[in-house]
Amino acid sequence: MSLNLLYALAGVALCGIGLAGFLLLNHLLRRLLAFNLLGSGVFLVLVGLAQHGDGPDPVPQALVLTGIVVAIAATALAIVLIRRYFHLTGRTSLDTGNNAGDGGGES
Amino acid sequence: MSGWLDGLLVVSLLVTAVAVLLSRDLFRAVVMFMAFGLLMALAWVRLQAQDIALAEVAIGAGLTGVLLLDAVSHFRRARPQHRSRGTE
Amino acid sequence: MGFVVALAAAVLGAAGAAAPSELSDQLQASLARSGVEHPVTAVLLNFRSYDTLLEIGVLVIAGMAGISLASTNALEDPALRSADSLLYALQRWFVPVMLLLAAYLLWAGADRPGGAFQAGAVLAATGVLMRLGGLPMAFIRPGILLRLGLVLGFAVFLLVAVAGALNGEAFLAYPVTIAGGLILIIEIGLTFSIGMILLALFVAAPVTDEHEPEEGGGL
Amino acid sequence: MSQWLIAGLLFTPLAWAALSLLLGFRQGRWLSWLGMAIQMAVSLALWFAVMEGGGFYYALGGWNAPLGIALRVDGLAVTFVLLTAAVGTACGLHAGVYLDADKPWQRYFWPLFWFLWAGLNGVWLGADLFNLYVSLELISLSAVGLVALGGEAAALRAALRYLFAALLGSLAYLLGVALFYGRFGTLSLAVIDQLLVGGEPALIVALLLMLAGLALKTALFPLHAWLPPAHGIARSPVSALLSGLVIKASFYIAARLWMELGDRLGSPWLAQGMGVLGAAAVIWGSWLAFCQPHLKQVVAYSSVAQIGYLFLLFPLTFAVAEPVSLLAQQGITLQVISHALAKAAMFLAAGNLILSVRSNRVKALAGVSHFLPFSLFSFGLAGVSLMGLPPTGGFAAKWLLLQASLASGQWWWVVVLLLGGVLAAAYVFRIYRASFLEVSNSDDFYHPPQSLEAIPMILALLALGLGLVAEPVLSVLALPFEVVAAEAVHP
Repeated sequence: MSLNLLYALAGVALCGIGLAGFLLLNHLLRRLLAFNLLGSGVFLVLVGLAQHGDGPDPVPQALVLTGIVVAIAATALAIVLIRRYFHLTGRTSLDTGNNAGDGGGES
Repeated sequence: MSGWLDGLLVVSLLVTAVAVLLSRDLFRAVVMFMAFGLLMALAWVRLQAQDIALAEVAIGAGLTGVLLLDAVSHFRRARPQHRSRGTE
Repeated sequence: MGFVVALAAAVLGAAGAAAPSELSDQLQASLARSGVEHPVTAVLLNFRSYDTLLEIGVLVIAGMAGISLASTNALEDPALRSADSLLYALQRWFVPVMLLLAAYLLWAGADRPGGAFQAGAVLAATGVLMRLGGLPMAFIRPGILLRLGLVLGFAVFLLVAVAGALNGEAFLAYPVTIAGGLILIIEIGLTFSIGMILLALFVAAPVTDEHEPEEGGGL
Repeated sequence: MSQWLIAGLLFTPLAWAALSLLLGFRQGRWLSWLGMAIQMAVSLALWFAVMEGGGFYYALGGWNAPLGIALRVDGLAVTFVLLTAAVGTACGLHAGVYLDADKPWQRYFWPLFWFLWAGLNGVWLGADLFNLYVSLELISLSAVGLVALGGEAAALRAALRYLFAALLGSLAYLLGVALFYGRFGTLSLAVIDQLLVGGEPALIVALLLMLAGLALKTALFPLHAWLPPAHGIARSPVSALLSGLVIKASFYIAARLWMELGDRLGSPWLAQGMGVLGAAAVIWGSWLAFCQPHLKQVVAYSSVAQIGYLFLLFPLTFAVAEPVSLLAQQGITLQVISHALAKAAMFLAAGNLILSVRSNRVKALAGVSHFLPFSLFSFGLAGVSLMGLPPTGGFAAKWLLLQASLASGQWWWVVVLLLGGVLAAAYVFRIYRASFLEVSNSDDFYHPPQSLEAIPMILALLALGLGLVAEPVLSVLALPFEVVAAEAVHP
């Protein structure tokens, strides 16, 4: 098994760990952590799988750089929303049963 | 090549990842996540992706970690206050 | 877990069947005309620059969300004002070093690993350090200047992109002779804005518990 | 000429996003009206250009497909660009009047609006798997920002749910992209189409991942739970954008993948399975729409139902004769267009009604028929299109799908089409009945400005008229497709 493939498979395992965490955890920050793990797994697969042949392939590396920036943008947006949500409700998870909040509309 | 070193790195990556999700303490989870970011950077170096390694250290482990730590400490500071309010 | 097994099988299958693509040959052939020597930078800022342009847009959205939901007063957190003398001494040394590092990374991007993103992140980290040390950071107030800083890099990138189109070429096309210079200009703008956005997210995010923020009350 | 148009199309939304960030809401409104006029003109001109000259690839930065990013400018893409211009302009005009300009956070509405528009155009024209991912993220993050705007707890909750669903969907899609890149070493959909020979298991997994992620982002049953809160809680012009356009973007990518690669990577099980989920969405979504106590939730669940029809594309184009497949594609295209127009009209009209009675509850609508007959009429007109009664666009779409179902021997979808129409009628009439209830002396209604009432009416009339011009619209769709298909992918 080549070096790259080893890391690609590690990426697969990370995807599994991240996905499990994403689906099973309720705490919003923990979910965010799981999302980041899942993202890292995907990036590892992307680079590890692509680098067959001779030498590193710059294209997936550039894609992953883009992906990392998108991921931190999403993470930062989520943190802002989570903090604000916590500030207003004191809650750190979304599952609070069907409270009236769902239907409250405008004005 | 030192194949066992890569094996060790992969194993510690996975163990850290699991530890991030299983840590009972949120603060610890974030610290583990930053450690995970550093290990990821090592993995990128092994994959001859120095650019990503740099970005991972700076953005993945560094800034994401700082943002998360900041949020966690915010939660901690505010918790007692909200608990009393949460009884309504 | 079935998901992991299926995915691992897919990865192995794809790796086993992987066909050598002509992409890397094309990349090597075109590298000389991209204006930079480092292939990753060439892909990011020339060959696939549209991705990068949109990605900066995503980052601007996050920065915007940060400053829109933050309350102004949180920027004047007195707890962070009381300067720790050790931290203060540290940052007197660290800040210039980190600024230098950012400049180096920016400049290095042309022919070796480094570039706007890493440099911007280091810039932001410097800002975080300054804030922890209690330096006044009036420029990060959610005013017009902050918003200008947020979009500056994006705007520079966009202007270069449309200049190509006005020149009669494709959107985002750079003339070969000045491609290197244009990429450097874009990178400088991006470094500044990326640093600014990331810093704004860190500094502007806190919402203190003491007061009701002025935004998002009733409705 | 087309070169300039494309540059204008890509440049304007991004530039307007940057400029409007520097301005307040009111100044941004003036600026945005100008931008919408430009976008509308450019989109129309591009549409006519493609109609005459056929489709083409546009190499961004002058770098051709595998190395650079090429945009695929064909009949379908420019039709959706035009649709986006129409619905976007309507929502933008409505928002300019509807939103409370005095709230400080509204200044962020315009930048988010324009980023959303840029992302949508990126998706319609995209032919590069990774660029589609970035465009999708641009759309998701700006849409989440728009939902969260204002920052009240319920909106934040909905926005967070939406954000997490969207992020998971994007990563699943990206994982599929990684597998495709690992196998073929390219991101260009056209090149992959050329290289792909048969159904390798690895690639089937990749396609499944991508379709699953996109289905989550499109809110296909049973992955729809995030949609009603987000679309219900957002301000009405935002809801109209989200329901009319945003969810179509991820479906569009799924459909493009299926049409290009589905014949080799798909299977009857997958095709029928997607169809069954779509059918379940139609029935279940309509039923829930009927049960909702809040007006905008009714409209939001109606979106869940209407999305269901779109997924009939999968069974109706898999392993069927070419003319039948074409019929189904045309039907789905019409359904996307007519739903975008009708649902935007419905949300905008619902916004007017809510503004008038100052409540989101269906029961509160009693007596509103006297005061806002115009908005109520727009609501009903859009409803007629959702029901699929002639001569609306919804009818034309369903008629085509009906024919495709019968011609391919899949009669069971006919049942879904008919039942869905009846259920749609039920929830639309429920709103009507509530509005025509006579209540004693309640003249405490606010009357929104005329312009707010006119915009949903225009959209509803467009949805209605679509049925009458379906033939020419579809011929334009089909013609450039041939041109593009005949054109070889450049090396």
